Amino acid sequence: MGALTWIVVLPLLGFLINGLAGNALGKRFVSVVGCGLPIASFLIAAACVASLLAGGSKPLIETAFTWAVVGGKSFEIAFYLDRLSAVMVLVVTGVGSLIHIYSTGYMHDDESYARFFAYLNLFLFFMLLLVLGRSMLVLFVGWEGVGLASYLLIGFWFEDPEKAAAGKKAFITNRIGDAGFLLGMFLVFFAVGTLDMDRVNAAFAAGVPAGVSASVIGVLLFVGATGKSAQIPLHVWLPDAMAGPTPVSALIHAATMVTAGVYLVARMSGIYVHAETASQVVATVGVLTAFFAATVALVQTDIKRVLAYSTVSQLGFMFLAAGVGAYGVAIFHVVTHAFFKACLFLGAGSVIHAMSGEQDIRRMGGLARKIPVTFATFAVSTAAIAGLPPLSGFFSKDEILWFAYGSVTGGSPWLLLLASATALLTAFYMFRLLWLTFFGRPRMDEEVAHHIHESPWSMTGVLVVLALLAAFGGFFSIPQFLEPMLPLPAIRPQAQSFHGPLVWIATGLGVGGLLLAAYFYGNDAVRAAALRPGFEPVHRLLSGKYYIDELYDAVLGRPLAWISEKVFLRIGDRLLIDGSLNGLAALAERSAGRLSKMQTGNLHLYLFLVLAGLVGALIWSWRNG
Amino acid sequence: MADAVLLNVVLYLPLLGIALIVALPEGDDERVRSWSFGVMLAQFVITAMLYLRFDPNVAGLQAETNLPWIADWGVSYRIGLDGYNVLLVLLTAFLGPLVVAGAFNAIRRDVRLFYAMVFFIQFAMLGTFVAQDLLLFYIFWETMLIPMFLIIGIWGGERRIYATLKFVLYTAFGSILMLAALIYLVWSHYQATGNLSFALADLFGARLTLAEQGWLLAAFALSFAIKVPMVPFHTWLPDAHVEAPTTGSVILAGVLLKMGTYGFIKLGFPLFPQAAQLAMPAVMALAVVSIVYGACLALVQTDIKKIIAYSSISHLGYVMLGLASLDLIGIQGAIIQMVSHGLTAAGLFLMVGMIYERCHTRELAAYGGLAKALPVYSVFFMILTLAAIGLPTTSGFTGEFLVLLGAFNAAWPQHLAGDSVPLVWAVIAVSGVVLGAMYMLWFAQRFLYGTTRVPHGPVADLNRREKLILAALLVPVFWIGLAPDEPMRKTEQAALHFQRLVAGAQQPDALAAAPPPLAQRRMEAAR
Amino acid sequence: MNWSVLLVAMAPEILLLAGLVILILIDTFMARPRGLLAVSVAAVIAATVAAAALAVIGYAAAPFPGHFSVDSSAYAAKAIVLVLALPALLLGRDDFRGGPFYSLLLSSMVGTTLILSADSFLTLFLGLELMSIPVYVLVLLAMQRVEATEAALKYLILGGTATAMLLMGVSLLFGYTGSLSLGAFGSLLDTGNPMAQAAVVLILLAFFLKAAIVPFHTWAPDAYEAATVPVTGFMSTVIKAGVLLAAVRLFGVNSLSGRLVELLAILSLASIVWGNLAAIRQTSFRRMIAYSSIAHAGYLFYAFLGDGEGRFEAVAFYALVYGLMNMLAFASLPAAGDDVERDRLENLKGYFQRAPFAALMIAVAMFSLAGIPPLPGFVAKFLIFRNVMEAGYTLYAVLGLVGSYLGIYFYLRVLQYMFMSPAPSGLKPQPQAALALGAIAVCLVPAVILTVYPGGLLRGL
Amino acid sequence: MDRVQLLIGLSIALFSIGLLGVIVRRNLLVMLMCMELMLNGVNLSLVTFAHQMGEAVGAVLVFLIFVVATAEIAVAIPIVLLLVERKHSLDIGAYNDLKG
Repeated sequence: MGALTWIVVLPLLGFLINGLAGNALGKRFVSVVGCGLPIASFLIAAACVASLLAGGSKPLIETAFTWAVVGGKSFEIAFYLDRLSAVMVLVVTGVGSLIHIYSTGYMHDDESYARFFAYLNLFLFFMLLLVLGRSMLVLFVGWEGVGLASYLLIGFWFEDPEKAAAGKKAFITNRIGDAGFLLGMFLVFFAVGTLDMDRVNAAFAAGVPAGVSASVIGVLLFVGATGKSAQIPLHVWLPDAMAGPTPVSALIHAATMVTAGVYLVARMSGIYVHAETASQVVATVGVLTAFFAATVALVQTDIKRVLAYSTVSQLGFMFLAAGVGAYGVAIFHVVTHAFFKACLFLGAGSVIHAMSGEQDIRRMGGLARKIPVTFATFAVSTAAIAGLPPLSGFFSKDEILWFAYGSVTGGSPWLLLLASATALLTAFYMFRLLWLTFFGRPRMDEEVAHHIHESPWSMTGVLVVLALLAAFGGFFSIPQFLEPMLPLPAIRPQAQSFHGPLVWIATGLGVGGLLLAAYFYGNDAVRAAALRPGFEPVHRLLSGKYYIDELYDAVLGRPLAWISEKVFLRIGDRLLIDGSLNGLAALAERSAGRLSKMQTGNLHLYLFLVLAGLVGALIWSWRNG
Repeated sequence: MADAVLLNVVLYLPLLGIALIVALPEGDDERVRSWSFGVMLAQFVITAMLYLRFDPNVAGLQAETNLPWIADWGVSYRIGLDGYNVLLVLLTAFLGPLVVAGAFNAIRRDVRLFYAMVFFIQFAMLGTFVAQDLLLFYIFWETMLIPMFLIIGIWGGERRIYATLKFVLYTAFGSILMLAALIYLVWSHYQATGNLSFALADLFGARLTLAEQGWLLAAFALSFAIKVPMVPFHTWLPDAHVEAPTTGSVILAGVLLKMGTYGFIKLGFPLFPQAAQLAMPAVMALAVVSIVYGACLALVQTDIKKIIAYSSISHLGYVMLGLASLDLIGIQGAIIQMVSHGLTAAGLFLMVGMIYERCHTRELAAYGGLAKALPVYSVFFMILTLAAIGLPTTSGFTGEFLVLLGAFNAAWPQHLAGDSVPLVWAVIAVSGVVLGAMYMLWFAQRFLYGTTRVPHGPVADLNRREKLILAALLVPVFWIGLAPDEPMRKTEQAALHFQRLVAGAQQPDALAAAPPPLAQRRMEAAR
Repeated sequence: MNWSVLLVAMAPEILLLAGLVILILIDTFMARPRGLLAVSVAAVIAATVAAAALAVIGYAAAPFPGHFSVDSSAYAAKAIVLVLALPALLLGRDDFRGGPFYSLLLSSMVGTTLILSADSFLTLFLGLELMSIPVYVLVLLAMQRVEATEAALKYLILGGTATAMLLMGVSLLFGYTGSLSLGAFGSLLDTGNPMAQAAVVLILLAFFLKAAIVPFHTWAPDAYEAATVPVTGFMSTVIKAGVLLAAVRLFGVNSLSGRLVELLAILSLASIVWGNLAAIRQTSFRRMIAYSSIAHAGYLFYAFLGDGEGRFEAVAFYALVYGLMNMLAFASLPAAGDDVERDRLENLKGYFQRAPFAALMIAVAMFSLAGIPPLPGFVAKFLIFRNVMEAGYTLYAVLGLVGSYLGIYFYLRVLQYMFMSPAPSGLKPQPQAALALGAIAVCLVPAVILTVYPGGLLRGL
Repeated sequence: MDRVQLLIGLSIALFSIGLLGVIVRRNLLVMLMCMELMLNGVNLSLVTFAHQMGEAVGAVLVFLIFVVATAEIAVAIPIVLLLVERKHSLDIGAYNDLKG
């Protein structure tokens, strides 16, 4: 087995060990296995990336085994490492390892400690399949696998029906996306005859194969992406997914899994460059999602939900970038977002930990002094996501805005407009969150307040590392790193001159958001409260998340149940099919009764039948005989 | 030669088993159980040997026995292994021991008769799969009714009489027409070629007019469709499953339903290729309807067994879709899906039986949060559920993925050629994976998660026997899921053969022009 | 006339007659007659062996040219009916104390064997009557229940009518052809002449009446129900087989045509459907079997649609299997004291618990009668419909098969009673009588052989 | 019309009358007589034909018929006696205990 295979397999081992024998082995051992193996695969990954770069970035390919050969077409389980997957694999294993370490502290008192780490490792395994797979098939295996892992982890505390339901919702929503993904994959297979993505891109680079349209494929694959990456209209599962333990939210629903969609688009860029319509769809959906989610985030009161919607919103940014052809930038934002959002979630986790389970920011406040480390890291990350220079978020977001406006492939002012508005909102609601949580006077009740304490080093340490990454991650320019394989689009001539001003605009948006938040939520948010009545309907609409869940339930959920129950079961099965069959049976029974009644026992009747038969037969035989 | 002997041994071991347990003294149930298990195990081992010795590169029959049986009518005792049946034979033999072991606790009444019947049905099913002579096939096919009738009727639940009669009468009706059809087929083949033979090999490509092919295919297809079952011939299945004892359900879902799909792939379509080609759109439509219909109905069931029963309808829809695609990948996928469904459905029914033995109810509403009360049980249940809805790395995925890929591969060119109907069906079928996830997870959630509710609880978690059964069941599930290459190579020749026969046959107007003598004589008779 | 030829050719008949004479002598001269069963069984077995042997060596002769001739198929037919008579004899003892039963049964057998090698209507008529008249007596002889006399009367009157019809037909035929040979009948089949038509129809209907084809079936249910088990068995198997095989001999190899086909097909189909449906509601086992036998008469006459060659094979095989299975069922019935009791279908409830083996035997019989493989009943049915199909009557074949489908339900009902219903209270397990076990063996062994290797017999036929 | 046809007509008439008699009459004994009548009709026709074409065999059959008819009656009378002894009636309508 080669190195790449080991990267993937190690977490699987962790899953097997902890899953099968975890409870027997004891927490210490579980932690060692659960964290050690991911770290190991991170190190191997780093080594591989090093050798990749040393080897003039010629992709490393490693074939594990042949899955199946049908009609001469072979499906192979192969791993593929190029610069793109290098970035992803480092993020996944790196951030993944950190979050594992964090979890040893966070989940320390949970009775299913081993199960938790087993699931986390399982997730890592599938996620690595996803980013390292050479063939779309492998990618899909990972794709569904991470879905499974997130299903299991969201429903980790399954005694609570709410949480279990959230897991189910996530899985099914993802499945809807997967259906699109499958179709797209089939179409690719039909067009190219292979699912190896490097081959596919190569084939499309030579021009779109006959019989298929790049845009159709692009849209279908993007449907898959919307499912995984919670874009409109399939975004509904992500906020509910916050039911899972916080490290899970950080790892799966912020840093890694949800960005799989972006990775897919970037990975399939060979197709998207030919797919103008598809790209426009991606960009539009992205920016709309970003804006929409940001507005919802304005009014959320659950600390994790705010972060969840901000995640949705940030993912929108990434798709915006990908949609306008700046795949490298999209990946850039994936990375920075992984840093600061992971930090934010873990910070939130630390807060919740400190608040002994409380998640409602209306009952927080004034935590800054009580849990300084958490506060500091949280603040840094907030600034990063708000896009304040020189933090990582600033760089990636700036580039996104720039290409959204300037890219020759689909860049346009209104994209910029919406994106900027979103950026402003982002800054606003993030600082709102910061204020309500850490400043002002404490709003929690006494004995909660009494218990507040800083988290153990295993958690705070991780927070610090992530905060540093969130702060300085932006200086490593991923777009240039990916340039060789994911060239950035050219800039529209009339936009050339606009870059300078845009930097200031971006900065201004961030600062503006900060100031607004400070203004409204400074000294115990009285101004916000004063504003409240005027915006009542808007507020209700937003806190109702635009009632999209209710809409889906009314349009899809209930009709389906109704048709199945009333039409298919009652009318179809019972009435039509069984009804007619039972009817026939009853008919047979009745005629049976009649026939036995004809046997009256009267000899005259018998003889008469004989006569009738005789005469009838004779006449019949004489008929024009 | 040796293989031929082995195959016969495999086929007749069940009868030996019957003899053994009948020879045992009355009331010694323990020994009956253990001996039955032993015989089944031996059968599986031999079958496994046969499977390993099966040469994937040979197109024709292997381990063939061919003796005259009713020589006067060209009926021969002809059995053998080929790509069509090798996996199914293995599956049947594999499930045998598990079925027997699974019933150790459940069956307490008339134990000897029970195991005798299990052996009997095992014999019939294996015979159906290995038979290479039309009449022999039909005989085994029908024989299966007898033990199943008794198994459901004697050891079944409340409405067992209704269920078992429904099952037999449903199935027998199809078979009657099939009998008429096969006589007609053989006789007209005789008229055309002067060779009176029931051997399948001879009957492929019999000279028939399109009209005749249509009628005969309809007759065959009806009986197969009832067995599969395809909507709208499916209503016997839920009743049979619900009323049957666990063993009955397992056999039913594990192997018996496959006889229907096997009939289609081995006889129905290849015997009447031209008609089959014309019928394919309809078959495809019915298949997709079955997928969706079954899934929807599974969504609204309150009886655990019914949920799985309807899900079977849905999953076998995929098999039919794969066959109807006439695409090599689809056909291969169909065969894999047969096996996969056999494993997962059998496993799920076994697990339902295990919980039923403990809690004495199948009402879903009565359960909840088993994951807390019965962790081991829940893990196995979850795995099987996910395998059933085709999660990657499990056999279910391999089957569904290949079927859908094949269907799409076949449909897209037609779409380009201007006929988008197949494409629409294929797309609907793909969306079926969502429905699958919906009902299965909805089921799992009600069953395993939420607040713990265990009727007649607290109950013990799985014991060693049960764990072993399920573990054994999971081995092939993951084997086919992770490395389907090996089994698929064994079936490839068959898939090619099927494709060549059905897809390859071109519509001959020459045949239609000159109807064979029998057709004329039939017209006379009708006049 | 050459006596040795006569002795050899008529060996079965002669052996039966010898047995008959001995029986009568014993009956007359012994105070307390004993060994009747032994003698009659010996005679029948001897006759069977003789017939079978002669059939196998393919002996053929015409001791009475134009009236009585034998060939291997005739011997095969005789062997079949004789085999079927054995279980009836064995079952008879418990119901019939004393002699008449055996002598009557044997004389009826003589008649049956006679018609199976008749060449002229003289012999045929003689044989038929010799076959029937003792049965009229047998029906009421057991005196197990009061209705027996009524049944006997009905049977006799309708039987007499059949005879009269047969004779009328014969005389017309004689008037048309001036000969009484069966060959003459064959030549009449496709003449348009009304008189000839009438003759054919009359004779055919007479056979229908004897074989209980709708609408001439009415006597069967009553007679079968009132007669005791062995007699019912005898009527439903030996008599039926005899009549049908005689009919085969009558029609020879001439294939039917025109109106006659429709007449035959429609009436047979009617009896298949009628019998199978009417059987559903029955509460008396024998009455149910009666209706089923009406249906089976339908199948048997269906065989005549087929071409001449296959006809004998089909009818012989079917009659044998059907007879064996009927007898098997009768032999396995619970041996309740009272005849009415024994006849009640309800009594079979929970029978498997009381007498597993007997229950299984009945199950075998029922599945076989329903024509479900692998039991020989299926091969028999297959054979018939194959012939019909081969003759080109696809439509009739399909209809017949669908009609046979109707029959499955009531056979299954018997199984449901035996295996799936709790036993009514107050029934204790009774062991099967030794003789019944013997009868079962006589039926079961050939049945098993026919299941495993039907090809053997079919090649012989 | 010549003698043969006359006789045949007569015989068929006899047969039909017999058949009808069996069917319509309620009295057991009369029914039996009617059966005899049928047979006699047959006999007449047989004799006629035999005479017409000078074939003895037809006449031979007549004798057989006589014998058989006697035998049948010999069986029938005791049955009738048994019935009458049970229900004291010769009316066939009284005897329909077996039905269904």
